[in-house]
Amino acid sequence: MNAILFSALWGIVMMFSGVFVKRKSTVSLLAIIGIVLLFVANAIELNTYQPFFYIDSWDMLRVNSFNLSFLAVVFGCTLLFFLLSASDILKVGEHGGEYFALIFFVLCGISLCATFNTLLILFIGIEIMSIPLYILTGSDKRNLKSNEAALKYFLMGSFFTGVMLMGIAFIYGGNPSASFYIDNIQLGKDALNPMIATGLVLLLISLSFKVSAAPFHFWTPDVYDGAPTVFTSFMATIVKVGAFFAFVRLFENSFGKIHTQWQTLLVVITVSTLLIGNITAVFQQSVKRMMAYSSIAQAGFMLFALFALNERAKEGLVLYSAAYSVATIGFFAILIKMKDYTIEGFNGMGQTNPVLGITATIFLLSLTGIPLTAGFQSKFYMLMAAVENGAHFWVVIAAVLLAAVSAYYYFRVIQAIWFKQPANANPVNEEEVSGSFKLLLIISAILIIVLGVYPELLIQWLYH
Amino acid sequence: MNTILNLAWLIPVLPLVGFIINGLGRKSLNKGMVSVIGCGVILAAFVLSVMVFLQTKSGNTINAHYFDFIQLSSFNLGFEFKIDQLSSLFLLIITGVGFLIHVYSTAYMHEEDNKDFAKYFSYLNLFVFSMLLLVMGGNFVIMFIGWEGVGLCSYLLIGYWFKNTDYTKAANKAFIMNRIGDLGFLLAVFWLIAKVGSVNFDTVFSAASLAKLSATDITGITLLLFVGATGKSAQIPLYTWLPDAMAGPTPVSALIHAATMVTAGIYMIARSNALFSMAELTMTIITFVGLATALLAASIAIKQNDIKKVLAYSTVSQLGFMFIALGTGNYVAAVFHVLTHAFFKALMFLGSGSVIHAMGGEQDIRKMGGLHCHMKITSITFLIGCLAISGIPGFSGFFSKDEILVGAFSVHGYGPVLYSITLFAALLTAFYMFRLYFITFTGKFRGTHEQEHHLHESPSAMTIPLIVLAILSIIGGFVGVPEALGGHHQLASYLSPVVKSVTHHLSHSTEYILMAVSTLLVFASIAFAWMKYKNYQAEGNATGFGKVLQNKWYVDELYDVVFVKPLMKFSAFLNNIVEKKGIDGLVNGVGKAVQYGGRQFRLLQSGQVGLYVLLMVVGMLGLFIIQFFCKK
Amino acid sequence: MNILSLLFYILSAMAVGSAIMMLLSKNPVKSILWLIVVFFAISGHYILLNAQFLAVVNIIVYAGAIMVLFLFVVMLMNLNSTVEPVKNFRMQLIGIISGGALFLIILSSLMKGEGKAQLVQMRVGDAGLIKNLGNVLFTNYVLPFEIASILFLSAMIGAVVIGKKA
Amino acid sequence: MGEFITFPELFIWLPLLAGLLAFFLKGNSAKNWATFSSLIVLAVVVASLFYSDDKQYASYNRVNYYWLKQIGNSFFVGLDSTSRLLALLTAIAFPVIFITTSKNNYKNPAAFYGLMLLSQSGLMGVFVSMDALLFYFFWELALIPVYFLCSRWGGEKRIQTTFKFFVYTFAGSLLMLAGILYVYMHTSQRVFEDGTVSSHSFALHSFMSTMLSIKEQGWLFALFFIAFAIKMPIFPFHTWQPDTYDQSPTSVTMVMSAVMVKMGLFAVMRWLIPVLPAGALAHANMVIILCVIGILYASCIALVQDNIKKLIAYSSIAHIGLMCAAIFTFKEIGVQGAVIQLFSHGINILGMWVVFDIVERQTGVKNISQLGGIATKAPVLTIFLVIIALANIALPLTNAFVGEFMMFGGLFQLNPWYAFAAVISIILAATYTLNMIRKAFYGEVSPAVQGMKDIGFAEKSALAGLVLLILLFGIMPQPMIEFTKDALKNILAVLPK
Amino acid sequence: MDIKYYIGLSLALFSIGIIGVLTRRNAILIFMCVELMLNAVNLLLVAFSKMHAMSGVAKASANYVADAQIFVFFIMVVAAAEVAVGLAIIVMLYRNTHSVDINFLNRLKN
Repeated sequence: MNAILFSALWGIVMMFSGVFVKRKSTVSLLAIIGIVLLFVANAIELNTYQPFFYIDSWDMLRVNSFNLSFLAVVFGCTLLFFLLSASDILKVGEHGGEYFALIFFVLCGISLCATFNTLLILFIGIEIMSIPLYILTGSDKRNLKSNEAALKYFLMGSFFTGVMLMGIAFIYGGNPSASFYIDNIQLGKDALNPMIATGLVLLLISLSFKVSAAPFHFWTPDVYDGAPTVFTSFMATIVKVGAFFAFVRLFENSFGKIHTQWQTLLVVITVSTLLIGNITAVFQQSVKRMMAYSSIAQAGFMLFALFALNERAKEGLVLYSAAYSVATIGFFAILIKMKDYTIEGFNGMGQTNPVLGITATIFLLSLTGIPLTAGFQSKFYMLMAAVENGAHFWVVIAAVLLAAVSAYYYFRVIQAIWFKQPANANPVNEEEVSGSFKLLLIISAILIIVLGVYPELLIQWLYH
Repeated sequence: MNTILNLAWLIPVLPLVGFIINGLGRKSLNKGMVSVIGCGVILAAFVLSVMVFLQTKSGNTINAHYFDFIQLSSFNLGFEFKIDQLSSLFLLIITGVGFLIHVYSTAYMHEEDNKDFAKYFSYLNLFVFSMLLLVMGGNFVIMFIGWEGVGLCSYLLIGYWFKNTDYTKAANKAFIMNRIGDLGFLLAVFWLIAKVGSVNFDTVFSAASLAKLSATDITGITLLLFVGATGKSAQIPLYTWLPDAMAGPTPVSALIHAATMVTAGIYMIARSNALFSMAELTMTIITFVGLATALLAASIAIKQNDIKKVLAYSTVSQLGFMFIALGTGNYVAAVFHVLTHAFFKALMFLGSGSVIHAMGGEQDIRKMGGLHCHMKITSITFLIGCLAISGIPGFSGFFSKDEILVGAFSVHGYGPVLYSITLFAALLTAFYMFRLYFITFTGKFRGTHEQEHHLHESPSAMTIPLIVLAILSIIGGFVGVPEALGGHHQLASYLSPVVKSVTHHLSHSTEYILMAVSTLLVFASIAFAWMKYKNYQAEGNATGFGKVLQNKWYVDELYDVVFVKPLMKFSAFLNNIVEKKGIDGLVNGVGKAVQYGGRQFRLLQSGQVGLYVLLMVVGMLGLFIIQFFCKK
Repeated sequence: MNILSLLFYILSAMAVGSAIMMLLSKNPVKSILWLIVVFFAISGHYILLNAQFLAVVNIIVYAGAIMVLFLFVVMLMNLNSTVEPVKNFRMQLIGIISGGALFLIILSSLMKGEGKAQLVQMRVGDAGLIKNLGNVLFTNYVLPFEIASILFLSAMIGAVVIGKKA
Repeated sequence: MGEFITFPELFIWLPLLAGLLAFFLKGNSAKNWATFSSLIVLAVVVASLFYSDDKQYASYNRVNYYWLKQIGNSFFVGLDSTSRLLALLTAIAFPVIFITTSKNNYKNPAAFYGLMLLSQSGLMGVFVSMDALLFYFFWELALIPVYFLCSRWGGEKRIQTTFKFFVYTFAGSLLMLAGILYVYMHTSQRVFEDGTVSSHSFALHSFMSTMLSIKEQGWLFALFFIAFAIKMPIFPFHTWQPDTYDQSPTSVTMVMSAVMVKMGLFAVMRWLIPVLPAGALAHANMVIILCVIGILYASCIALVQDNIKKLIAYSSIAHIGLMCAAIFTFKEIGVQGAVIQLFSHGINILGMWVVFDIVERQTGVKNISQLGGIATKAPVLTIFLVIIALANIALPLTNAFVGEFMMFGGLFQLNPWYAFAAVISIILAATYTLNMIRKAFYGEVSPAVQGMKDIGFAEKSALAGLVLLILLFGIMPQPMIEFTKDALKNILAVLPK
Repeated sequence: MDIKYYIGLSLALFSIGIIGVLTRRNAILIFMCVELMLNAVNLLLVAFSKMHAMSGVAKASANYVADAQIFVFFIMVVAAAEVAVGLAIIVMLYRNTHSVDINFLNRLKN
């Protein structure tokens, strides 16, 4: 509750700061203060279960340690994102304050998605999450790629909004209790009500679109590629895990009981997501685009949470969110500083900028899932959950084989960083890399390792 | 009273010590020291061997277990020696002849560098050590250790002049051919382990163990052991390494490739006579392989012009005789021939060494001739060797060969045939040995003037061993005078606790006739050789059948075509096609498939929103179909 | 066949027919006008279902505000005179086939269970009246109502960020 | 000492800390530090040999820390005979590598030696871990530093080659991870001392007591075995190896071929057979056939190799294949032979690499055809080489003879035909090894060899140490057999009673 | 009136919307088709609400019937917001490229 309130309020604060505050550093400072406040407010609620202001939501929001700790992860990652990339956000255009405001609104949407208890809030939450993103994608107005990405994102996004609403309509229609509350959906006594089944598939499809699962992933590479890199970072991480959380929350609470009925669909989606994400990434030359495909591939792994739908899966989801977000945000923060986004652009970075090289390597190792990184632990939890579920063990085998493929493209970057000769010029815009930036990168890298060694640090919150 | 036998372990250890001292001290020791150490340890071992021999002669034997080599719950193998009549006889030969050859080497190798000299002696000592291990081993594995060890030393000594590519090739060939044989030995050992659970001689040869073995087992094991023997003792098909092994220094040829190592196969079969006696098929095979080898090698020897090659083929041929003896169950005769052969063949090799020494390294007999005038001792001792090997009555070879011939004759069924073919091989022996003698020592000198000027008798360190061996070649046969000639065959009775001597059913009169026939024919063939070669003139390469013989029946070439080249081609095929294109191609193919898939999937991402939406709608269709219209 | 059924069929035919016309007309402005007709037809359905509030809102918001906005943009871009280039025929055919297939598949999946006829309450029922809806909206639904303002705020910011001439 | 820290921990932490520290050292000091620390580790490992009696010194050799206990994992490390043996091999290998390659000048030595020590730590971890997850961790951790070492300091085609190696092994180990998870889900609960109860357990003993059907064991076996087979490597999973050995810096190749390939065999003995006994029995025949094919195949290919590094690689494939086959005979003699051969092969191949590193460093050539007459220029080196090479082809009285003898014996007991086929490799091995010696070391001095010098004291003493070990265990193998006897228990327990 | 007719009608409208998205090239028209899809949903929701009002379960509480209509109201709200943003994006693109033809949007591909 605190999270929704504070993010909305701070969004408004940031909106006005765009008008009244002229100094860019003040704007970013304000944003950082805001996210810290948000984090603290959320943490207080996590500890006490008492929001600062109690609003009677008529049970439309459900707050528990699980979704609060998830939000803590989200806000923590956003804090990291702001710290690393605030200056780059301000560089996108002249509407710095507005960008931050939109990001806070997105956070509000994520908070809604994390705590919703009716389909209405889910819908509104997802829209609040999406609409600012359409804008952020197109925020680099002079850049035709950014324009194009925004339009593509918007058109496809609203199309699938329609699909989702159709799904909701059918669920409502098929639900004899005539309710939108997700835990109040009566699924039928013997056979599944066909209306609910249809609605379920439609919802599955539309949420798959939001988390860019195949075959509804087509928007992802283009949008991630076209959007300003700093927002790609945000979209690919925080927003994506937010959508995932909504996805899992909805399907766990409303359709968890008939899990087996839609597991086959999920198998298809998961496998094709892993396959397409990993295999297409192999051929990319642009690192940014490669990261887009990699985010599809990572989504494939996160889908295991839905596939398994057990305690371990929820733990894994939180862990995965943190691990994946920190690594990706960190890597994108480095990518933004690069002069050349192709893989060759990274050549020799290890020699010219060892700190960036080492941290980038750690981020990539984590994304690959090498042990002792958070990425490994999260993948491990996902696989463990999937195996615990017991069905379709072959999916796990397919997943690990495709994870080996993922090593192929992540390690191409690592190779460029360490084993290739640098081009004549420094591959990194040195003047933009400050000491504090490096320090933050190191901290994130350490965070990844710490989470890799002690994932309990995060998971124990869930059972707080 | 058995203190001597308890000290038997010193016999192999002494040469080992010599090896270590000479090997490590090769830079610091001078030649004198090296010689003293090298020969001294062998002499000491010889003295010990004599003492051991005396013990065993009075019937004392020992099975000494020193430490556990491999000890498992299901299998145990000790580091153990077995000293009995058979092994102590071999000890005598090895250390005795070995000592003489060591002494001879001090002179023969004197021109080598200090370092190489020491290296040479250390190898030689190591060889003696391995050979002793071979004959003293109390089980098949210890025997095998020595078995491979002598192979190794042979390899090292053949390749002693390692800068010469041909020599190193010969060394490799020796080692690899030996290894092929060793393989048979090894498999036989495994077979024994699998069936009997032990490789200890006493255990294996005990009645209880033998009862565990089926007829197939016995035939298999003995055949495999025999394969081992063919490798080491240069029998068909694994004999080709021995002539090539003449690349090594001549004393090495004398020691390893005439007197000791090559007789290991005979020793091993004699040692396992309990097994072999039960395997009739194997015995027949041994007989015929021995016969074929004796003939083949003898035929080749006729046309060889390299003095050492003639001797080498002669060795192969003589080993064939020994195997004929083994195959006919006449183990004592085989051992007897080993003994006499050790004397006269070592003698001849050393003699040839003396010649080569005098000729400044020349080995081609066509360039020699009339050496008798220049080096009388060598010539006379060599002649004694020739007489001995040809089987002139009174010389040692006569007795041992006679026994083999008699044994062959007495074989049930095809005895006379066997006898006549064997006799024919013996006649060839006499012929080519005297051909060699006449070409080398009689007639006119055919070499260059410098060589002629240089001709001289060898130093006493070389001649004394020659003389000693010549004496032994004469008298060595008297340990086995057959009953027909009024002897008691002391050797047979000495070996009787270990090796059953055959009691052949021939009457004395038959034996006399046989002896007379063979003696007459031998004289005839010597006379033929005299006729042919008393005035030998250097001739070009032979033609026709002679050429085939000169080229050793083209066996090397045959092996090359049948085994070596196909193997290399096959390997190259594996390397270039199967490995690179096949397996690695498959592995890379997976990578390529992934890349190809990446390229294809990429094309879907055409940038067209319309297409994207279409594909997504198709995806929706697919999911609906899966959900509602696919059987669960 | 009673009057309600008749009205239902007429309105349905009108909605589907205008929707198809919207697809078929080459001129964007005409498409917009056909779409407005569809919205009116849907509003008619709302009235049939006695959802008076939605009927009104639909006309005001959709047919009025939103469609006018569309029209305005089309005019602004001067697209009314130019005729949109058509997609190639094959793509159109595939599009139609897959859209139609989706329709059929969803429909048939809905028919899978043994469906007993469920009737719709028409012309009566007071839930859709403004008074009732207002009551619910500001009691039960006050939270989403407030939150919807954030949506509008972000849309507003978006319009500013994107619309402002750089 | 058992109170504060245990041996297996020391094995892991010492090189790890030393490695991390090495990253911050400059120039030669990193090299010296690495040598020094590896000697310390060796000392510690040797010391641990005196405390191997499990009853008396249990607390010295085994420790269990809480780590990831919610999912039933712990930092559970312990030493038994096999792991102690391999730890000893690792501990011997590294100082030898550091000393003999000390003349190689690697650019950025701090990183080089740091990574080397990290890989040592990973290897030690593989050998001592008693928890499946921990094992998997170390399994990967041993790989990563090696990947960086090869790609950074290797030959011309290093990047592609080591990348293939990396992806290949990574894919294999991920399959193993899937297998581990499946077995894990079938374990019973684990109760920790502090009362935490996890529903499943990663502990080795829990893995060993799972109830899996024969069918499950069958395909799980495949999952695990592929991972291990790639690591060993076994035909037909071996193609990464020759290229990688060829392209890696020799000191890394030494680590890989002396120690890393043993990981696969070790894992088979420690994790595969005891955990999936029925699967192992069911597949034993197939594995052995693969191994035997691989032995002959690799030996044949070695015959035609000109590149010495590849030649040794193929010979190593043949040797490893034999060990693997011997383990799967489930005969006492065969398995025991394989266990001691783990150590012996490590020592021998290490020696081979040491010699060829010296040759390559001095001549800059690794093709046999360009070498010749080294014996003239470097007699001492040649003597060492000949001894080591002879050990490599299992000449009696060298360590490898004992192992190979027992392994062939085991193979023969299982099925004589396997032994007949496999034994041919002895001839092939002799052929290619001796040919290599003949061409490279004997004969006339080739131009590339002209400038060669004989080895110095450090290299001499390292090689002498290896040769001593070769002879020691060749003449007196029984102590090692005694030492590793209990390793057989778990493996032979597979056989139906 | 049976609910099936309403389902058929709104699905038909929905599908026409989808077909429109698939067949048109003008971004504005595509967007309009999306709006048509939303309206189809709205109609369906209202029909369902009245269906539930007919069946006995929901009679107890009029709220449940109102729920769906409120939902429709929010859909309209969201649609309005979307239109604002969407048209802004389209206008921005038009300003830069002088086209709203989605077929020309292929700078981002592969």
